[in-house]
Amino acid sequence: MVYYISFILIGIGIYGILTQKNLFKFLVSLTIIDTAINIFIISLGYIEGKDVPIYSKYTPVANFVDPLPQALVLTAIVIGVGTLALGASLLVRVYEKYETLEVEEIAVKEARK
Amino acid sequence: MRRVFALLISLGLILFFVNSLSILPEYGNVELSKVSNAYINKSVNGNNEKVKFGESKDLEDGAANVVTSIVVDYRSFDTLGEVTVLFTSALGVGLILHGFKRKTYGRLPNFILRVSVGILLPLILLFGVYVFVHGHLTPGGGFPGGTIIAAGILLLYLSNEEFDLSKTSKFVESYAGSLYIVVGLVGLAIGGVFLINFLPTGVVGDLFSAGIVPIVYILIGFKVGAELSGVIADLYREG
Amino acid sequence: MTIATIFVGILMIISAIYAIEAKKMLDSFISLSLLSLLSVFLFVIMKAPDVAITEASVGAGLTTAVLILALRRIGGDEE
Amino acid sequence: MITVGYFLIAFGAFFYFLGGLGILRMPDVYNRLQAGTKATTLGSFSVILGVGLVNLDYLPKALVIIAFIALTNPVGSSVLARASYLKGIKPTDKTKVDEYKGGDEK
Repeated sequence: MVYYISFILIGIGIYGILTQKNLFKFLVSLTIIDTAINIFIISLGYIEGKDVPIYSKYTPVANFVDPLPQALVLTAIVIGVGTLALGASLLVRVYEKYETLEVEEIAVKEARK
Repeated sequence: MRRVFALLISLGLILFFVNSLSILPEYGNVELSKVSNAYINKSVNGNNEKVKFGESKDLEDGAANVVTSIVVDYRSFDTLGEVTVLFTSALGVGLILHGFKRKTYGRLPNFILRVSVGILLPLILLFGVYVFVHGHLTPGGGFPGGTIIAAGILLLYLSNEEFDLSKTSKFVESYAGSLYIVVGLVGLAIGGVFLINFLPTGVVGDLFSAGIVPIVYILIGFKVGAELSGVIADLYREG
Repeated sequence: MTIATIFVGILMIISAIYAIEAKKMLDSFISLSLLSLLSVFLFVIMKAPDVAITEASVGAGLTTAVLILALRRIGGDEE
Repeated sequence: MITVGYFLIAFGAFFYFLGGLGILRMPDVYNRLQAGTKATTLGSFSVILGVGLVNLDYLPKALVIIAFIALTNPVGSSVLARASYLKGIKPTDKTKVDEYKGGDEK
Protein backbone atom coordinates (compact mmCIF):
# COMPACT_ATOMS: atom_id res chain seq x y z
CA MET A 1 0.00 0.00 0.00
CA VAL A 2 2.65 2.46 1.05
CA TYR A 3 4.63 1.43 -2.04
CA TYR A 4 1.94 2.95 -4.27
CA ILE A 5 1.85 6.20 -2.27
CA SER A 6 5.59 6.70 -2.66
CA PHE A 7 5.49 5.81 -6.39
CA ILE A 8 2.72 8.33 -7.06
CA LEU A 9 4.61 11.00 -5.08
CA ILE A 10 7.74 10.36 -7.14
CA GLY A 11 5.64 10.70 -10.30
CA ILE A 12 4.21 14.01 -9.07
CA GLY A 13 7.70 15.29 -8.35
CA ILE A 14 8.93 14.36 -11.85
CA TYR A 15 5.87 16.04 -13.35
CA GLY A 16 6.63 19.19 -11.37
CA ILE A 17 10.23 19.31 -12.58
CA LEU A 18 9.12 18.86 -16.19
CA THR A 19 6.32 21.41 -16.26
CA GLN A 20 7.15 24.23 -13.85
CA LYS A 21 9.10 27.28 -14.97
CA ASN A 22 10.01 28.85 -11.66
CA LEU A 23 13.26 27.74 -10.06
CA PHE A 24 11.77 27.63 -6.57
CA LYS A 25 9.26 25.08 -7.79
CA PHE A 26 12.18 22.90 -8.85
CA LEU A 27 13.39 22.87 -5.25
CA VAL A 28 9.89 22.05 -4.02
CA SER A 29 9.64 19.14 -6.49
CA LEU A 30 13.03 17.80 -5.45
CA THR A 31 11.96 17.92 -1.78
CA ILE A 32 8.78 15.98 -2.63
CA ILE A 33 10.87 13.28 -4.34
CA ASP A 34 13.17 13.21 -1.30
CA THR A 35 10.27 12.61 1.09
CA ALA A 36 8.79 9.94 -1.19
CA ILE A 37 12.04 7.99 -1.38
CA ASN A 38 12.42 8.14 2.41
CA ILE A 39 8.93 6.69 2.82
CA PHE A 40 9.75 3.94 0.29
CA ILE A 41 12.95 2.90 2.07
CA ILE A 42 11.22 2.80 5.46
CA SER A 43 8.37 0.72 4.05
CA LEU A 44 10.90 -1.90 2.89
CA GLY A 45 11.63 -2.68 6.55
CA TYR A 46 8.12 -2.84 7.99
CA ILE A 47 6.95 -6.19 9.32
CA GLU A 48 3.32 -6.65 10.29
CA GLY A 49 2.71 -7.25 14.00
CA LYS A 50 6.21 -6.43 15.15
CA ASP A 51 7.29 -3.56 17.34
CA VAL A 52 9.51 -0.48 17.49
CA PRO A 53 13.23 -1.44 17.50
CA ILE A 54 14.00 -0.19 21.02
CA TYR A 55 14.61 -2.41 24.03
CA SER A 56 12.35 -1.05 26.77
CA LYS A 57 10.24 -2.36 29.60
CA TYR A 58 7.38 -2.95 27.15
CA THR A 59 9.48 -5.05 24.75
CA PRO A 60 12.23 -6.64 26.87
CA VAL A 61 13.19 -9.22 24.23
CA ALA A 62 13.63 -8.71 20.51
CA ASN A 63 10.42 -8.62 18.45
CA PHE A 64 11.39 -5.85 16.10
CA VAL A 65 10.88 -4.46 12.63
CA ASP A 66 13.98 -4.12 10.46
CA PRO A 67 16.13 -1.33 11.98
CA LEU A 68 18.59 -1.05 9.08
CA PRO A 69 16.46 1.11 6.69
CA GLN A 70 15.59 3.45 9.57
CA ALA A 71 19.27 3.99 10.31
CA LEU A 72 19.89 4.82 6.66
CA VAL A 73 17.00 7.30 6.40
CA LEU A 74 17.80 9.05 9.70
CA THR A 75 20.92 10.72 8.36
CA ALA A 76 19.50 11.23 4.86
CA ILE A 77 16.79 13.59 6.17
CA VAL A 78 19.29 15.95 7.79
CA ILE A 79 21.50 15.86 4.68
CA GLY A 80 18.35 16.77 2.74
CA VAL A 81 17.85 20.02 4.62
CA GLY A 82 21.55 20.89 4.17
CA THR A 83 21.42 20.49 0.40
CA LEU A 84 18.09 22.34 0.30
CA ALA A 85 19.70 25.32 2.05
CA LEU A 86 22.56 25.20 -0.46
CA GLY A 87 20.09 25.24 -3.36
CA ALA A 88 18.12 28.11 -1.83
CA SER A 89 21.27 30.20 -1.41
CA LEU A 90 22.19 29.52 -5.06
CA LEU A 91 18.73 30.77 -6.04
CA VAL A 92 19.34 33.99 -4.08
CA ARG A 93 22.50 34.60 -6.13
CA VAL A 94 20.71 33.76 -9.41
CA TYR A 95 18.04 36.31 -8.56
CA GLU A 96 20.63 38.97 -7.81
CA LYS A 97 22.24 38.44 -11.22
CA TYR A 98 19.20 38.12 -13.50
CA GLU A 99 16.47 39.73 -11.34
CA THR A 100 14.05 36.95 -12.16
CA LEU A 101 13.62 33.26 -11.38
CA GLU A 102 11.66 32.17 -14.46
CA VAL A 103 13.72 29.82 -16.59
CA GLU A 104 12.69 31.25 -19.96
CA GLU A 105 13.37 34.88 -19.02
CA ILE A 106 16.81 33.86 -17.77
CA ALA A 107 17.44 32.18 -21.14
CA VAL A 108 16.33 35.34 -23.00
CA LYS A 109 18.57 37.56 -20.89
CA GLU A 110 21.47 35.19 -21.39
CA ALA A 111 20.98 35.16 -25.16
CA ARG A 112 20.82 38.96 -25.39
CA LYS A 113 24.30 39.35 -23.96
CA MET B 1 1.36 20.30 -24.95
CA ARG B 2 4.22 20.36 -22.51
CA ARG B 3 1.92 19.29 -19.69
CA VAL B 4 0.59 16.34 -21.69
CA PHE B 5 4.07 15.03 -22.42
CA ALA B 6 5.11 15.51 -18.79
CA LEU B 7 2.01 13.64 -17.64
CA LEU B 8 2.78 10.80 -20.05
CA ILE B 9 6.39 10.58 -18.89
CA SER B 10 5.49 10.49 -15.19
CA LEU B 11 2.69 7.98 -15.79
CA GLY B 12 5.14 5.75 -17.65
CA LEU B 13 7.55 6.02 -14.75
CA ILE B 14 4.85 5.06 -12.23
CA LEU B 15 3.85 2.10 -14.42
CA PHE B 16 7.47 1.00 -14.59
CA PHE B 17 7.74 1.12 -10.79
CA VAL B 18 4.48 -0.77 -10.31
CA ASN B 19 5.58 -3.45 -12.79
CA SER B 20 8.81 -3.97 -10.91
CA LEU B 21 6.94 -4.55 -7.65
CA SER B 22 7.20 -8.31 -8.24
CA ILE B 23 10.89 -8.36 -7.34
CA LEU B 24 10.14 -6.66 -4.01
CA PRO B 25 8.80 -8.51 -0.95
CA GLU B 26 5.13 -8.00 -0.15
CA TYR B 27 4.37 -5.02 2.10
CA GLY B 28 4.40 -6.09 5.74
CA ASN B 29 5.89 -9.53 5.08
CA VAL B 30 9.58 -8.69 4.88
CA GLU B 31 12.11 -11.23 6.16
CA LEU B 32 14.72 -9.92 8.58
CA SER B 33 18.09 -10.21 6.90
CA LYS B 34 21.07 -11.90 8.55
CA VAL B 35 22.81 -8.57 9.08
CA SER B 36 19.77 -7.05 10.78
CA ASN B 37 19.48 -10.09 13.07
CA ALA B 38 23.12 -9.72 14.05
CA TYR B 39 22.58 -6.03 14.80
CA ILE B 40 19.46 -6.69 16.87
CA ASN B 41 21.09 -9.47 18.92
CA LYS B 42 24.26 -7.37 19.20
CA SER B 43 26.38 -10.35 18.12
CA VAL B 44 28.33 -9.44 15.00
CA ASN B 45 31.30 -11.41 16.30
CA GLY B 46 29.23 -14.55 16.82
CA ASN B 47 28.28 -15.06 20.50
CA ASN B 48 24.60 -15.88 20.08
CA GLU B 49 22.72 -14.88 23.22
CA LYS B 50 19.34 -13.18 23.31
CA VAL B 51 19.43 -9.66 24.69
CA LYS B 52 17.11 -8.89 27.64
CA PHE B 53 16.28 -5.35 28.76
CA GLY B 54 17.75 -4.49 32.15
CA GLU B 55 19.67 -7.77 32.55
CA SER B 56 22.16 -8.34 29.75
CA LYS B 57 25.47 -6.65 30.32
CA ASP B 58 28.90 -6.28 28.74
CA LEU B 59 27.62 -6.82 25.22
CA GLU B 60 29.35 -5.56 22.09
CA ASP B 61 27.16 -2.47 22.25
CA GLY B 62 24.91 -1.64 25.17
CA ALA B 63 22.52 0.83 23.55
CA ALA B 64 18.84 0.01 24.11
CA ASN B 65 17.88 1.78 20.88
CA VAL B 66 18.93 -0.51 18.03
CA VAL B 67 18.83 2.27 15.43
CA THR B 68 21.26 4.31 17.51
CA SER B 69 23.60 1.37 17.90
CA ILE B 70 23.64 0.96 14.11
CA VAL B 71 24.10 4.66 13.35
CA VAL B 72 26.74 5.46 15.94
CA ASP B 73 28.49 2.17 16.57
CA TYR B 74 28.32 -0.40 13.79
CA ARG B 75 28.21 2.13 10.96
CA SER B 76 29.94 5.03 12.65
CA PHE B 77 32.36 5.61 9.79
CA ASP B 78 29.39 6.10 7.48
CA THR B 79 27.96 8.69 9.91
CA LEU B 80 31.30 10.50 9.94
CA GLY B 81 31.01 10.81 6.17
CA GLU B 82 27.44 12.11 6.39
CA VAL B 83 28.44 14.73 8.97
CA THR B 84 31.18 15.79 6.57
CA VAL B 85 28.60 16.19 3.78
CA LEU B 86 26.51 18.39 6.10
CA PHE B 87 29.57 20.45 6.96
CA THR B 88 30.36 20.92 3.27
CA SER B 89 26.85 22.12 2.46
CA ALA B 90 26.89 24.57 5.39
CA LEU B 91 30.27 25.81 4.17
CA GLY B 92 28.82 26.24 0.68
CA VAL B 93 25.93 28.35 2.01
CA GLY B 94 28.41 30.51 3.90
CA LEU B 95 30.59 30.98 0.82
CA ILE B 96 27.75 31.76 -1.57
CA LEU B 97 26.00 34.24 0.72
CA HIS B 98 29.15 36.03 1.88
CA GLY B 99 27.56 38.66 4.13
CA PHE B 100 28.96 40.52 7.08
CA LYS B 101 26.16 42.56 8.61
CA ARG B 102 22.93 41.27 10.02
CA LYS B 103 19.85 42.40 8.15
CA THR B 104 17.53 44.61 10.22
CA TYR B 105 14.01 45.80 9.54
CA GLY B 106 13.99 48.91 11.69
CA ARG B 107 11.07 48.12 13.94
CA LEU B 108 10.75 46.52 17.30
CA PRO B 109 9.60 42.88 17.29
CA ASN B 110 6.37 41.88 18.94
CA PHE B 111 6.26 42.55 22.68
CA ILE B 112 4.57 39.25 23.47
CA LEU B 113 7.15 37.38 21.39
CA ARG B 114 10.03 39.17 23.08
CA VAL B 115 8.77 38.37 26.58
CA SER B 116 7.81 34.78 25.90
CA VAL B 117 11.11 33.93 24.20
CA GLY B 118 12.79 34.63 27.54
CA ILE B 119 10.72 31.81 29.04
CA LEU B 120 10.64 29.47 26.05
CA LEU B 121 14.21 29.54 24.77
CA PRO B 122 15.83 27.83 27.79
CA LEU B 123 13.12 25.16 27.69
CA ILE B 124 13.70 24.56 23.97
CA LEU B 125 17.47 24.30 24.42
CA LEU B 126 16.95 22.00 27.42
CA PHE B 127 14.65 19.78 25.36
CA GLY B 128 17.18 19.58 22.55
CA VAL B 129 19.92 18.57 24.97
CA TYR B 130 17.59 15.98 26.55
CA VAL B 131 16.88 14.50 23.13
CA PHE B 132 20.52 13.93 22.30
CA VAL B 133 21.70 12.88 25.76
CA HIS B 134 19.02 10.16 25.87
CA GLY B 135 19.62 9.15 22.27
CA HIS B 136 20.65 5.60 23.20
CA LEU B 137 17.57 4.92 25.33
CA THR B 138 14.63 6.67 23.67
CA PRO B 139 13.81 7.77 20.11
CA GLY B 140 15.88 10.75 19.14
CA GLY B 141 19.58 11.37 19.07
CA GLY B 142 22.06 13.85 17.78
CA PHE B 143 20.40 14.75 14.50
CA PRO B 144 16.92 15.73 15.79
CA GLY B 145 18.43 17.29 18.93
CA GLY B 146 20.69 19.53 16.90
CA THR B 147 17.77 20.52 14.69
CA ILE B 148 15.69 21.49 17.72
CA ILE B 149 18.55 23.67 18.99
CA ALA B 150 18.79 25.35 15.57
CA ALA B 151 15.05 26.04 15.71
CA GLY B 152 15.61 27.75 19.08
CA ILE B 153 18.29 29.93 17.50
CA LEU B 154 15.82 30.81 14.73
CA LEU B 155 13.33 31.92 17.39
CA LEU B 156 16.02 34.15 18.92
CA TYR B 157 16.67 35.70 15.49
CA LEU B 158 12.96 36.40 15.02
CA SER B 159 12.50 38.02 18.41
CA ASN B 160 15.63 40.15 18.68
CA GLU B 161 16.79 42.76 16.18
CA GLU B 162 20.36 42.92 17.44
CA PHE B 163 21.19 39.30 18.01
CA ASP B 164 23.83 37.94 15.68
CA LEU B 165 25.55 34.59 15.92
CA SER B 166 29.15 35.21 16.89
CA LYS B 167 32.18 33.06 16.19
CA THR B 168 31.12 30.69 18.97
CA SER B 169 29.11 28.51 16.64
CA LYS B 170 32.05 27.94 14.30
CA PHE B 171 34.21 27.18 17.34
CA VAL B 172 31.73 24.62 18.70
CA GLU B 173 31.27 23.05 15.30
CA SER B 174 34.94 22.61 14.49
CA TYR B 175 35.82 21.29 17.95
CA ALA B 176 32.93 18.81 18.00
CA GLY B 177 33.95 17.52 14.59
CA SER B 178 37.58 17.17 15.59
CA LEU B 179 36.69 15.42 18.84
CA TYR B 180 34.69 12.84 16.87
CA ILE B 181 37.82 11.95 14.92
CA VAL B 182 39.89 11.98 18.12
CA VAL B 183 37.50 9.45 19.70
CA GLY B 184 37.98 7.29 16.61
CA LEU B 185 41.74 7.58 16.80
CA VAL B 186 41.76 6.59 20.49
CA GLY B 187 39.80 3.51 19.47
CA LEU B 188 42.40 2.83 16.80
CA ALA B 189 45.17 3.05 19.42
CA ILE B 190 43.43 0.83 21.99
CA GLY B 191 41.46 -1.73 19.99
CA GLY B 192 43.16 -1.65 16.62
CA VAL B 193 40.06 -0.54 14.68
CA PHE B 194 39.01 3.02 13.86
CA LEU B 195 35.98 4.08 16.00
CA ILE B 196 35.83 0.82 17.98
CA ASN B 197 33.72 0.87 21.16
CA PHE B 198 36.53 0.82 23.72
CA LEU B 199 34.66 1.80 26.91
CA PRO B 200 32.76 -0.74 29.09
CA THR B 201 29.21 -1.03 27.82
CA GLY B 202 27.27 -1.65 31.05
CA VAL B 203 23.69 -2.89 31.46
CA VAL B 204 21.22 -2.39 28.61
CA GLY B 205 18.85 0.43 29.60
CA ASP B 206 20.98 2.42 32.04
CA LEU B 207 21.77 6.05 31.36
CA PHE B 208 25.50 5.42 31.79
CA SER B 209 25.85 2.55 29.38
CA ALA B 210 26.79 1.78 25.80
CA GLY B 211 30.38 2.95 25.92
CA ILE B 212 31.22 5.65 23.42
CA VAL B 213 27.72 5.82 21.90
CA PRO B 214 26.37 8.68 24.10
CA ILE B 215 29.65 10.60 23.79
CA VAL B 216 29.61 10.46 20.00
CA TYR B 217 25.92 11.33 19.84
CA ILE B 218 26.45 14.38 22.09
CA LEU B 219 29.26 15.52 19.78
CA ILE B 220 27.04 15.01 16.71
CA GLY B 221 24.26 16.97 18.41
CA PHE B 222 26.51 19.96 19.07
CA LYS B 223 27.91 19.79 15.55
CA VAL B 224 24.56 19.58 13.77
CA GLY B 225 23.05 22.31 15.95
CA ALA B 226 25.95 24.69 15.29
CA GLU B 227 25.91 23.98 11.55
CA LEU B 228 22.20 24.49 11.03
CA SER B 229 22.23 27.66 13.18
CA GLY B 230 25.11 28.84 10.99
CA VAL B 231 22.95 28.25 7.90
CA ILE B 232 20.14 30.34 9.41
CA ALA B 233 22.61 33.10 10.36
CA ASP B 234 23.99 33.15 6.80
CA LEU B 235 20.51 33.50 5.37
CA TYR B 236 19.95 36.50 7.65
CA ARG B 237 23.13 38.33 6.60
CA GLU B 238 23.30 40.84 3.80
CA GLY B 239 26.26 41.93 1.77
CA MET C 1 -4.59 0.51 10.09
CA THR C 2 -4.87 0.29 6.30
CA ILE C 3 -7.75 2.77 6.24
CA ALA C 4 -5.61 5.32 8.09
CA THR C 5 -2.76 4.67 5.65
CA ILE C 6 -4.98 5.20 2.61
CA PHE C 7 -6.44 8.40 4.09
CA VAL C 8 -3.02 9.86 4.87
CA GLY C 9 -1.80 8.84 1.43
CA ILE C 10 -4.65 10.63 -0.35
CA LEU C 11 -4.03 13.77 1.72
CA MET C 12 -0.31 13.59 0.89
CA ILE C 13 -0.99 13.32 -2.84
CA ILE C 14 -3.40 16.29 -2.72
CA SER C 15 -0.92 18.45 -0.81
CA ALA C 16 1.91 17.47 -3.19
CA ILE C 17 -0.16 18.48 -6.23
CA TYR C 18 -1.09 21.76 -4.55
CA ALA C 19 2.56 22.40 -3.65
CA ILE C 20 3.49 22.15 -7.31
CA GLU C 21 0.54 23.95 -8.87
CA ALA C 22 0.01 26.82 -6.38
CA LYS C 23 0.30 30.31 -7.84
CA LYS C 24 1.87 31.98 -4.82
CA MET C 25 5.18 30.67 -3.58
CA LEU C 26 4.27 30.94 0.10
CA ASP C 27 1.25 28.64 -0.37
CA SER C 28 3.55 26.13 -2.00
CA PHE C 29 5.93 26.13 0.97
CA ILE C 30 3.14 25.76 3.52
CA SER C 31 1.74 22.85 1.54
CA LEU C 32 5.19 21.27 1.44
CA SER C 33 5.41 21.47 5.22
CA LEU C 34 1.98 19.83 5.42
CA LEU C 35 3.36 17.00 3.27
CA SER C 36 6.25 16.53 5.71
CA LEU C 37 3.87 16.51 8.66
CA LEU C 38 1.68 13.83 7.06
CA SER C 39 4.74 11.73 6.28
CA VAL C 40 5.53 11.84 10.03
CA PHE C 41 2.19 10.12 10.61
CA LEU C 42 3.12 7.47 8.05
CA PHE C 43 6.49 6.88 9.75
CA VAL C 44 4.74 6.38 13.11
CA ILE C 45 2.39 3.82 11.52
CA MET C 46 5.41 1.98 10.12
CA LYS C 47 7.04 1.77 13.60
CA ALA C 48 9.94 4.15 13.00
CA PRO C 49 9.85 6.74 15.82
CA ASP C 50 13.47 7.84 15.33
CA VAL C 51 12.81 8.85 11.76
CA ALA C 52 9.49 10.39 12.75
CA ILE C 53 10.99 12.73 15.35
CA THR C 54 13.73 13.77 12.93
CA GLU C 55 11.30 14.43 10.10
CA ALA C 56 9.02 16.40 12.44
CA SER C 57 11.76 18.76 13.54
CA VAL C 58 13.42 19.06 10.13
CA GLY C 59 10.59 18.86 7.63
CA ALA C 60 7.93 20.83 9.41
CA GLY C 61 10.25 23.33 11.07
CA LEU C 62 13.58 24.01 9.47
CA THR C 63 12.85 23.33 5.77
CA THR C 64 9.99 25.82 5.75
CA ALA C 65 12.09 28.36 7.64
CA VAL C 66 15.00 28.09 5.19
CA LEU C 67 12.73 28.40 2.14
CA ILE C 68 10.81 31.38 3.55
CA LEU C 69 14.02 33.17 4.57
CA ALA C 70 15.41 32.70 1.05
CA LEU C 71 12.12 33.95 -0.43
CA ARG C 72 12.20 37.04 1.79
CA ARG C 73 15.76 37.75 0.77
CA ILE C 74 14.85 38.02 -2.90
CA GLY C 75 12.07 40.44 -2.06
CA GLY C 76 8.94 38.50 -1.25
CA ASP C 77 6.29 36.95 -3.40
CA GLU C 78 5.96 37.83 -7.04
CA GLU C 79 3.16 36.51 -9.16
CA MET D 1 -10.48 6.25 34.78
CA ILE D 2 -10.25 4.78 31.29
CA THR D 3 -13.84 5.81 30.54
CA VAL D 4 -13.08 9.38 31.59
CA GLY D 5 -10.04 9.31 29.31
CA TYR D 6 -12.03 8.17 26.29
CA PHE D 7 -14.71 10.76 27.04
CA LEU D 8 -12.03 13.50 27.13
CA ILE D 9 -10.62 12.32 23.81
CA ALA D 10 -14.08 12.49 22.21
CA PHE D 11 -14.62 15.94 23.72
CA GLY D 12 -11.32 17.16 22.28
CA ALA D 13 -12.13 15.71 18.86
CA PHE D 14 -15.41 17.62 18.90
CA PHE D 15 -13.54 20.86 19.58
CA TYR D 16 -11.12 20.10 16.76
CA PHE D 17 -14.16 19.75 14.50
CA LEU D 18 -15.45 23.13 15.71
CA GLY D 19 -12.06 24.69 14.95
CA GLY D 20 -12.11 23.34 11.40
CA LEU D 21 -15.68 24.54 10.93
CA GLY D 22 -14.70 27.99 12.18
CA ILE D 23 -11.83 28.21 9.69
CA LEU D 24 -14.27 27.42 6.90
CA ARG D 25 -17.07 29.72 8.06
CA MET D 26 -15.35 32.83 9.43
CA PRO D 27 -15.10 35.89 7.16
CA ASP D 28 -11.55 37.23 7.63
CA VAL D 29 -8.06 36.37 8.86
CA TYR D 30 -8.45 37.51 12.45
CA ASN D 31 -11.67 35.64 13.13
CA ARG D 32 -10.25 32.52 11.50
CA LEU D 33 -7.15 32.80 13.63
CA GLN D 34 -9.25 32.97 16.75
CA ALA D 35 -11.32 29.95 15.75
CA GLY D 36 -8.25 28.00 14.72
CA THR D 37 -6.32 28.73 17.88
CA LYS D 38 -8.75 28.90 20.77
CA ALA D 39 -10.83 25.86 19.87
CA THR D 40 -7.84 23.69 19.04
CA THR D 41 -6.04 24.71 22.24
CA LEU D 42 -8.88 23.31 24.32
CA GLY D 43 -9.11 20.30 22.00
CA SER D 44 -5.41 19.53 22.38
CA PHE D 45 -5.63 19.83 26.16
CA SER D 46 -8.52 17.37 26.31
CA VAL D 47 -7.01 14.86 23.89
CA ILE D 48 -3.59 14.83 25.57
CA LEU D 49 -5.07 14.62 29.07
CA GLY D 50 -7.34 11.81 27.86
CA VAL D 51 -4.39 9.85 26.51
CA GLY D 52 -2.61 10.37 29.83
CA LEU D 53 -5.63 9.05 31.74
CA VAL D 54 -6.10 6.01 29.49
CA ASN D 55 -2.50 4.93 30.01
CA LEU D 56 -1.31 6.23 33.37
CA ASP D 57 2.38 5.80 32.44
CA TYR D 58 2.09 8.72 30.05
CA LEU D 59 0.46 11.12 32.55
CA PRO D 60 3.57 13.15 33.60
CA LYS D 61 4.67 13.56 29.99
CA ALA D 62 1.14 14.59 29.04
CA LEU D 63 1.13 17.30 31.72
CA VAL D 64 4.49 18.63 30.46
CA ILE D 65 3.14 18.72 26.90
CA ILE D 66 0.05 20.62 28.08
CA ALA D 67 2.32 23.21 29.76
CA PHE D 68 4.28 23.62 26.50
CA ILE D 69 1.12 24.07 24.44
CA ALA D 70 -0.19 26.65 26.91
CA LEU D 71 3.07 28.57 26.47
CA THR D 72 3.45 28.41 22.71
CA ASN D 73 -0.02 28.44 21.14
CA PRO D 74 -1.16 31.97 22.19
CA VAL D 75 2.23 33.41 21.22
CA GLY D 76 2.01 31.93 17.74
CA SER D 77 -1.52 33.23 17.24
CA SER D 78 -0.57 36.72 18.44
CA VAL D 79 2.47 36.90 16.17
CA LEU D 80 0.43 35.78 13.15
CA ALA D 81 -2.27 38.36 13.84
CA ARG D 82 0.26 41.18 14.24
CA ALA D 83 2.13 40.21 11.09
CA SER D 84 -1.03 40.18 9.00
CA TYR D 85 -2.09 43.55 10.49
CA LEU D 86 1.25 45.15 9.66
CA LYS D 87 1.12 43.67 6.15
CA GLY D 88 -2.07 45.70 5.67
CA ILE D 89 -4.78 43.05 5.56
CA LYS D 90 -8.12 44.72 6.34
CA PRO D 91 -10.66 43.19 8.72
CA THR D 92 -14.25 42.74 7.54
CA ASP D 93 -16.76 45.57 7.40
CA LYS D 94 -18.56 44.24 10.45
CA THR D 95 -15.55 45.01 12.64
CA LYS D 96 -16.24 48.39 14.23
CA VAL D 97 -13.39 49.00 16.68
CA ASP D 98 -9.69 48.92 15.78
CA GLU D 99 -7.83 49.17 19.06
CA TYR D 100 -4.44 48.38 17.58
CA LYS D 101 -4.37 51.51 15.36
CA GLY D 102 -1.07 53.32 15.84
CA GLY D 103 0.37 50.08 17.14
CA ASP D 104 3.26 49.84 19.55
CA GLU D 105 5.29 52.70 18.08
CA LYS D 106 5.11 54.62 21.35
